[in-house]
Amino acid sequence: MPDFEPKIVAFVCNWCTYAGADLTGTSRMKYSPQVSIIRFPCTGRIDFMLLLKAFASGADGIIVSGCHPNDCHYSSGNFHARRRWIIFRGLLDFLGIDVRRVQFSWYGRWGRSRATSACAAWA
Amino acid sequence: MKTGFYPGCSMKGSAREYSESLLAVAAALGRDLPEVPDWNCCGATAAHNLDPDLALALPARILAAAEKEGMDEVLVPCAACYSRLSVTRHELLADEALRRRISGLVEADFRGSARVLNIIEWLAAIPGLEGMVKAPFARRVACYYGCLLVRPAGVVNFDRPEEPQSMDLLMKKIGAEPLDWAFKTECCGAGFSVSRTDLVAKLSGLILEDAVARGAEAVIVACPMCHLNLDMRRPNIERRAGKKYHIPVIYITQALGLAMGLPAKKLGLQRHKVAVKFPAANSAAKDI
Amino acid sequence: MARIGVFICHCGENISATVDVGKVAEAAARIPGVAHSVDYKYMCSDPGQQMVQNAIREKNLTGVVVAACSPRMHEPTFRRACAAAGLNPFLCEMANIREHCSWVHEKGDATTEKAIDIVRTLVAKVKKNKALQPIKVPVTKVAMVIGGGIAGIQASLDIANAGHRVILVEREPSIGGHMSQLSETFPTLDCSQCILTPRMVEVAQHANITLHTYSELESLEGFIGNFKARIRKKARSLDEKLCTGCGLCAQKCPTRRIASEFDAGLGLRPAIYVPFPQAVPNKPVIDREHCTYYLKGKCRLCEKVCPTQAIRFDQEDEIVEVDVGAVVLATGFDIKHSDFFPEYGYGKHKDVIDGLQFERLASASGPTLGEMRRPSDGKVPETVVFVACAGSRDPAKGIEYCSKICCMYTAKHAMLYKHKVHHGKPYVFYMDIRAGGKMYEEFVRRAMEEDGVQYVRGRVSRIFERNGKLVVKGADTLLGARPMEIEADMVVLATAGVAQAGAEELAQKLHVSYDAHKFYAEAHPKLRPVETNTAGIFLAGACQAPKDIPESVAQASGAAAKVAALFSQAELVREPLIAVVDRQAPPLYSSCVGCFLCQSACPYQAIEKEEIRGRDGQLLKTVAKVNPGLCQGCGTCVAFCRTKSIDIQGFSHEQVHAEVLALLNRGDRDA
Amino acid sequence: MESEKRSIERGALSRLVEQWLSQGKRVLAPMHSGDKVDFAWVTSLDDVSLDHVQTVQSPKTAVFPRVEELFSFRSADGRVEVRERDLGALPEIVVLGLRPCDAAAMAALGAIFNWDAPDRLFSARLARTTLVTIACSRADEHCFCTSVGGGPGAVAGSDILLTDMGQGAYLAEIVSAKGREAARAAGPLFAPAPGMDKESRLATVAKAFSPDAIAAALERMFDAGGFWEEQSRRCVGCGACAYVCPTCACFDIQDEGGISGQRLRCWDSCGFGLFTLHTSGHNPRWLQSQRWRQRLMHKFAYMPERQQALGCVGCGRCSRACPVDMNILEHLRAVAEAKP
Amino acid sequence: MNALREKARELLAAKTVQVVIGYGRGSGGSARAVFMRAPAQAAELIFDATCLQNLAVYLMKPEVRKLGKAALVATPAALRTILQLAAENQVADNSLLALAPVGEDIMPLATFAAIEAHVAAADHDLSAAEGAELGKFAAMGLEERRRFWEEQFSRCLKCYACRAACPLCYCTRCTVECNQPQWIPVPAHDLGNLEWNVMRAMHLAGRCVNCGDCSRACPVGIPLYLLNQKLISDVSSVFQARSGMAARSDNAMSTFKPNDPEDFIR
Repeated sequence: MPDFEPKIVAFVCNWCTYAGADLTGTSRMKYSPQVSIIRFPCTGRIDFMLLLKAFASGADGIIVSGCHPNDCHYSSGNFHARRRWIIFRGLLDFLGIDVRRVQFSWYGRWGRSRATSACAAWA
Repeated sequence: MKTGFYPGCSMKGSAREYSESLLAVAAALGRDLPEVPDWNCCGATAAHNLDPDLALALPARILAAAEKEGMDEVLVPCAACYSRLSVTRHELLADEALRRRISGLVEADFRGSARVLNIIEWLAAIPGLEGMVKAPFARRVACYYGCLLVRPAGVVNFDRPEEPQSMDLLMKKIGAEPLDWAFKTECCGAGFSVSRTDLVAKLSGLILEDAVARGAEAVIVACPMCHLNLDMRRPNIERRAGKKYHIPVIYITQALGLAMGLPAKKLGLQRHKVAVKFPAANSAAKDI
Repeated sequence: MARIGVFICHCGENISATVDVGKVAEAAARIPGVAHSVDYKYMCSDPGQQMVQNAIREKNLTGVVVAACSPRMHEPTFRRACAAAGLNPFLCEMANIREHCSWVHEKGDATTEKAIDIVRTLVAKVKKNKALQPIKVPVTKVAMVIGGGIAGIQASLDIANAGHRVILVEREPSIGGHMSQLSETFPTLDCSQCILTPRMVEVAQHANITLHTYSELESLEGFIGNFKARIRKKARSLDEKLCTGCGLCAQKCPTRRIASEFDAGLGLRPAIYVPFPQAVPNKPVIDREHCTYYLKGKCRLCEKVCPTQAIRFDQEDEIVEVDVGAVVLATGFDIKHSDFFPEYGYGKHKDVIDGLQFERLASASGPTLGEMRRPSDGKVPETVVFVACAGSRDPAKGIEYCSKICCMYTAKHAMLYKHKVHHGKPYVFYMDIRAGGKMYEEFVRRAMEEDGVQYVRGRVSRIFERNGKLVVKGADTLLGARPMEIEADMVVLATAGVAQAGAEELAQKLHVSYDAHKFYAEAHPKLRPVETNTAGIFLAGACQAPKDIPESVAQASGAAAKVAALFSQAELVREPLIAVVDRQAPPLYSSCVGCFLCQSACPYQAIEKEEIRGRDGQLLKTVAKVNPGLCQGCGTCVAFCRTKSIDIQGFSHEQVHAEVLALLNRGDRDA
Repeated sequence: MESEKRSIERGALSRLVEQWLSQGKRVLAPMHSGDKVDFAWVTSLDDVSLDHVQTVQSPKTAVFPRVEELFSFRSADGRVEVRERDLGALPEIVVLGLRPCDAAAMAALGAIFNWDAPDRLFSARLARTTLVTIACSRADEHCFCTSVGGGPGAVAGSDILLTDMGQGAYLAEIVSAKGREAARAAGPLFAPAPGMDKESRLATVAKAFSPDAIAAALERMFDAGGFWEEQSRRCVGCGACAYVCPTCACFDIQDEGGISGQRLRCWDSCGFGLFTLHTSGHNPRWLQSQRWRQRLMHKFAYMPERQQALGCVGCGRCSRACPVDMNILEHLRAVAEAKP
Repeated sequence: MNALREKARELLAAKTVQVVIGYGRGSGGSARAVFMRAPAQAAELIFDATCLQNLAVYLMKPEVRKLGKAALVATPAALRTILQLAAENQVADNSLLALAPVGEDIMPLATFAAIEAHVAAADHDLSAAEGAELGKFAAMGLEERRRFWEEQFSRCLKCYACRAACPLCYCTRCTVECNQPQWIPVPAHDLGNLEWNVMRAMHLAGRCVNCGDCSRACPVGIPLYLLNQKLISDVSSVFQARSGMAARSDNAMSTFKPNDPEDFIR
């Protein structure tokens, strides 16, 4: 399906991953324009309802990315987020929604290209 | 709690007195020690120089046989066998793929359910040992642990690797007076006994020198290899040192047997190169 | 009706090279609520900012979206510009169409389409932005320094000299810390008393510093700028005002054979004692565990001899409550004492001692008055072996880090030994020499070449006593790992530097995080070494990790600078991007149901309980309330709250919801 | 006008259903789903369940669906273009197997929807719906149609009323003009009705109360706070009773989509707190007891007074669906016996 | 049964409680909640296999709280609900008396500690049958599961009986009633139903005590208990946490462990 253009929304934390995306920009790395970024103070702030709303509004793939454990600017936001992701992912899978459509990651600078390739490959 | 017994080659060969004294003590304590059925050589130091898989396969086959027999733990009196079996069990439990491969190799399913015990662990676990003592072994003794009984620390997890105390405590239980000396875990020359006897003479010599200097009346060991070098190589030691050492070297099971009043013959004392007798003069116990 | 201004930047041609900025401006103009949409070559330039300000004034815009570079770059710039034009700065958002769009995609419709998407997303967000005012939190301009070692002393002096009051809390009867126990210090061999005592006196006499010795922190509540500390002043059994420090009581006290902590157990002290001659304050304290009066109710000799009747046997601990605005943790470190090395005979042979004990032997105020005599029989040791890395860099012993200062003080010890025993033969067993400071390498080189210290590169395997001598078995790896034995008269172990006893409990009282070895965790190892993750609490010295005196002093001054910066403003001004719990009209009062599970989600303990009472005072509801001083705006509670009662300003539910819908072409509804 | 009596065999009825489907009509009938019976779009008579007392949900979904689009709108270049629903495109529906009370309920719905400003969408749907009712041969403790002017064999509201006469034959009373049109279109499928005795096949439903007495009692009880609290203590405030009720007509309006999208109408219930929440935060019916009072007052006091039509047809679905067993019959008797 | 009636009459007569909430005979022979205020009414009390409703839902109803201190006939699930409500600061200690039927007689539990002890004695994990049913779902293919739930949710009316019947859904303004922004669409179309049911399950993660009232209340019979049991089994197997066992306990979803498994995070 060459013309199928997956719409991918990236929910990212403002510290590691947003800065990572900026760095990906300054080093002129290319990735698919289908990925758009929404900024949050921390992955702890990303509510599962938003992922749901993104799917309901037509997103094909979702990336949720934040700082590595122990690197969180607020010390524990990513830990809390991880625990919710584990349960939310289990529920989505239970409901028959393909969890490969939601990619969780701890991403630094090189993340952007790897993320899009993952989602694009899926698409 | 079913305890199996893995004799290994030395207990049937050069260390028959260790086996005799062990079985005599066990009988006296009312503890039966069924041998692991169809046991094979543990590979000792030779196997892992030849082939790492062989070094794991031999002990794995032994432990698998013990498990099939329903043994919860296996007493391994010889320190070298004890070290090989412990290391094998540790590595196979840590790596599931390796466990499956080695089990396949020996066509026996090794599960790792049987624990590996050395002689001190087994004796220490027997309640009321003091009560069994009829003739306290009132001698000043130097407890010699050797190298393999307490190492590698991370795997064996038995006593403190650098400064062990467990044998000293056991000897105190049977009335002995363990001395504080510096060669508890220094090497006796081990396998060089045949190829580099001169080295053994030097290293074992140093051990005996320190023991005698501290006034020890006997050296207590728990490993056939240590006994071999300290006892059988005594002429080489004396020739190199240019002086005589009369200090006897006995197994912990023999010391325990003597303390329990078992006859010397049953303990195999007559098999030693260095006569096992204590000059009346310097035995402190005699004066009480 | 929203009146949004959209400003598309070419960024020279960084953006316009791949994004059709004209088309984006056109598309933006068509978004409902956009009243002004232009593009310009350099938005962040002065003319560019001028354009924004003029548009705000002419079209009285209610929101601004600048589509240009990353908000991490110019958000402050444009927010200041909007503020200058009278628009609340938090009604201005940046749409990142450079790093996240023009730079990372090829030229083409898709890229321009994405730029429009991003602009539409941020326009939707800005419509839901609220005008926010920075949070102003009052600051109590008093600092509390915990720990009276060199780091605590330096921090206190710097803060006090910056004109602020300081409360220095020290657990021991005197300030000075481990430095006061040292004989000389590397690399200059200054006598530690000579360079430390003046500072201690300066602290005691400084008008701005209140000194609480023999005291510990009982509890700390509150938040940056508004801490409430309760300090427990342990009873010295002495009235400090009356006591002149004459020392008669100590001389007369019959119970004399107590191991002196100051002399690291080598010397003895009476039950009523002054730790060391230069102690500040120079007032004794009664050791209630050993004083005969407290054990058997008899004696009271010190009371009789005291010329000023200053002894108070019935004195009780006293709790002092103080308000402080900042806390500097300078509790220092300790060296490993326990039977950590049975194979070295530490604790079994009296002549196997640790570094601090050697310092006391070498110190003029030490038990041997500076003469090099060994603890067992007082003889002068002819051969001394110094063992470096005794515990450090040894994962098997559970301490894998390098304690940093042992190489230096071991070289110093060897040098001091040679200066006192010219014919003595010092050996040092080492793995690697770590002498990275200024004049450090030269110092160690001098010990080797001028003072003839025999450095042996190898580990010591065992130390045992043989006819009066300490046999040190080791190996010299530089000579083919040849095993060697040295018959020594004394052995000094440079044991590992570990966290101070009680460090963990203190950290829990202050909600400061610490690592596996109980050293306090800095906010960022490279960029914020003197701050912690808890706002208002700073670090100085070895409590953060083992370090030498120069580094501790530098960190202390760094922490003091941070405190001074904090106290420089009348009020603490912080970005208002923090969480707020919703309040509504009666009868609901708030959608929060008071389950308080958000409290366990908050890493800063910023969520408190608030009781809502009716006019008649009857309790209606207990709901959550966010403390603006503590909340750092991570939003973990916001995503957790089931009823969406807690929201974070700047990333509120409405804002992010609008962003998601706008990004996925659902667009926002209100015209 | 006396309704014309005919009869129809089960086989003929099945062919009639196929005829309707072939004519592009959609057939709504009770179907088994799990251990419950509910209305669903059927494709043949075999799907239809005929042996149940009452379905979980009412057939009102044919004329007042859970969610329906009122109109859609598109916004381009600042102008908003509204596109009305094409009423002509609404499907022709035949509801087969509903009960006489459900048929009577359509009138109650009409009383609300066409009260002052006629609802064109509802009326269009009703006009396109043919009601082929099956009289009740069995009833349970929750049925009380006879107390509210209905009956197991009442013809009111139906287009054709079938009564199962046993051995696969049905008495068919052609009631309305639409019924006659349907019977005519069915042609030979309907046969003459040789003296079938309908009464003997009908269930018996005891009369429990008189609606006028209830209406009169309710007039005086608006402020009887304690009574309503006592009555509604068990109620946990969900919307089940309203959503299964054939006569509940309350709805909520929601706009969905963004700049372009649709305006949707969907069911709502006076049992919800949000129903009467004012933007100021004030809520006249803050407590559950006040909402329960509203349910009874609307159906048994306000509607008779303003629309001269009872808001309840006695189908008993609300009692059966209630998770906490709020039995409306019990509560109505309590209202009747309550002393002022 | 009469031990229960005797106890209720005694409590009401001595005014130790102002209301006894228990089960009475309802329409069609089923059991339903009854609120005894006078000692004489105690005779109406029954307790048998049909008494399944989790009466703890009434502890959170303002009109019932207004009556004063209540005694509650509590099934094991109701007891665990009380502890979970306590862990969420909704009920205070000694503010209620739980009457736990044990065989024929009645165990009065006046404090949370007593309830904890009573609850700890029984085993509260998912039963083998429940585990097997979840296993059946896991064995199903992704597509098959999606179709199953799509069909189930297509029947959802959004009548919120599941929310009303659940004692842990006590939020005065539920997120469903939040329209700034409209998180959950009001209409009962496919998307709206999916978002509602996912939100309901997620908001009960680490809290639900598996009493089954939501499934019993659903007029169209959607097997909602499956969603909750799935999350209960995940929370207990992955985080080793179980809800409703202690009055003072952390919530599995608002705490974390540094070593939570993250095999899916790259």
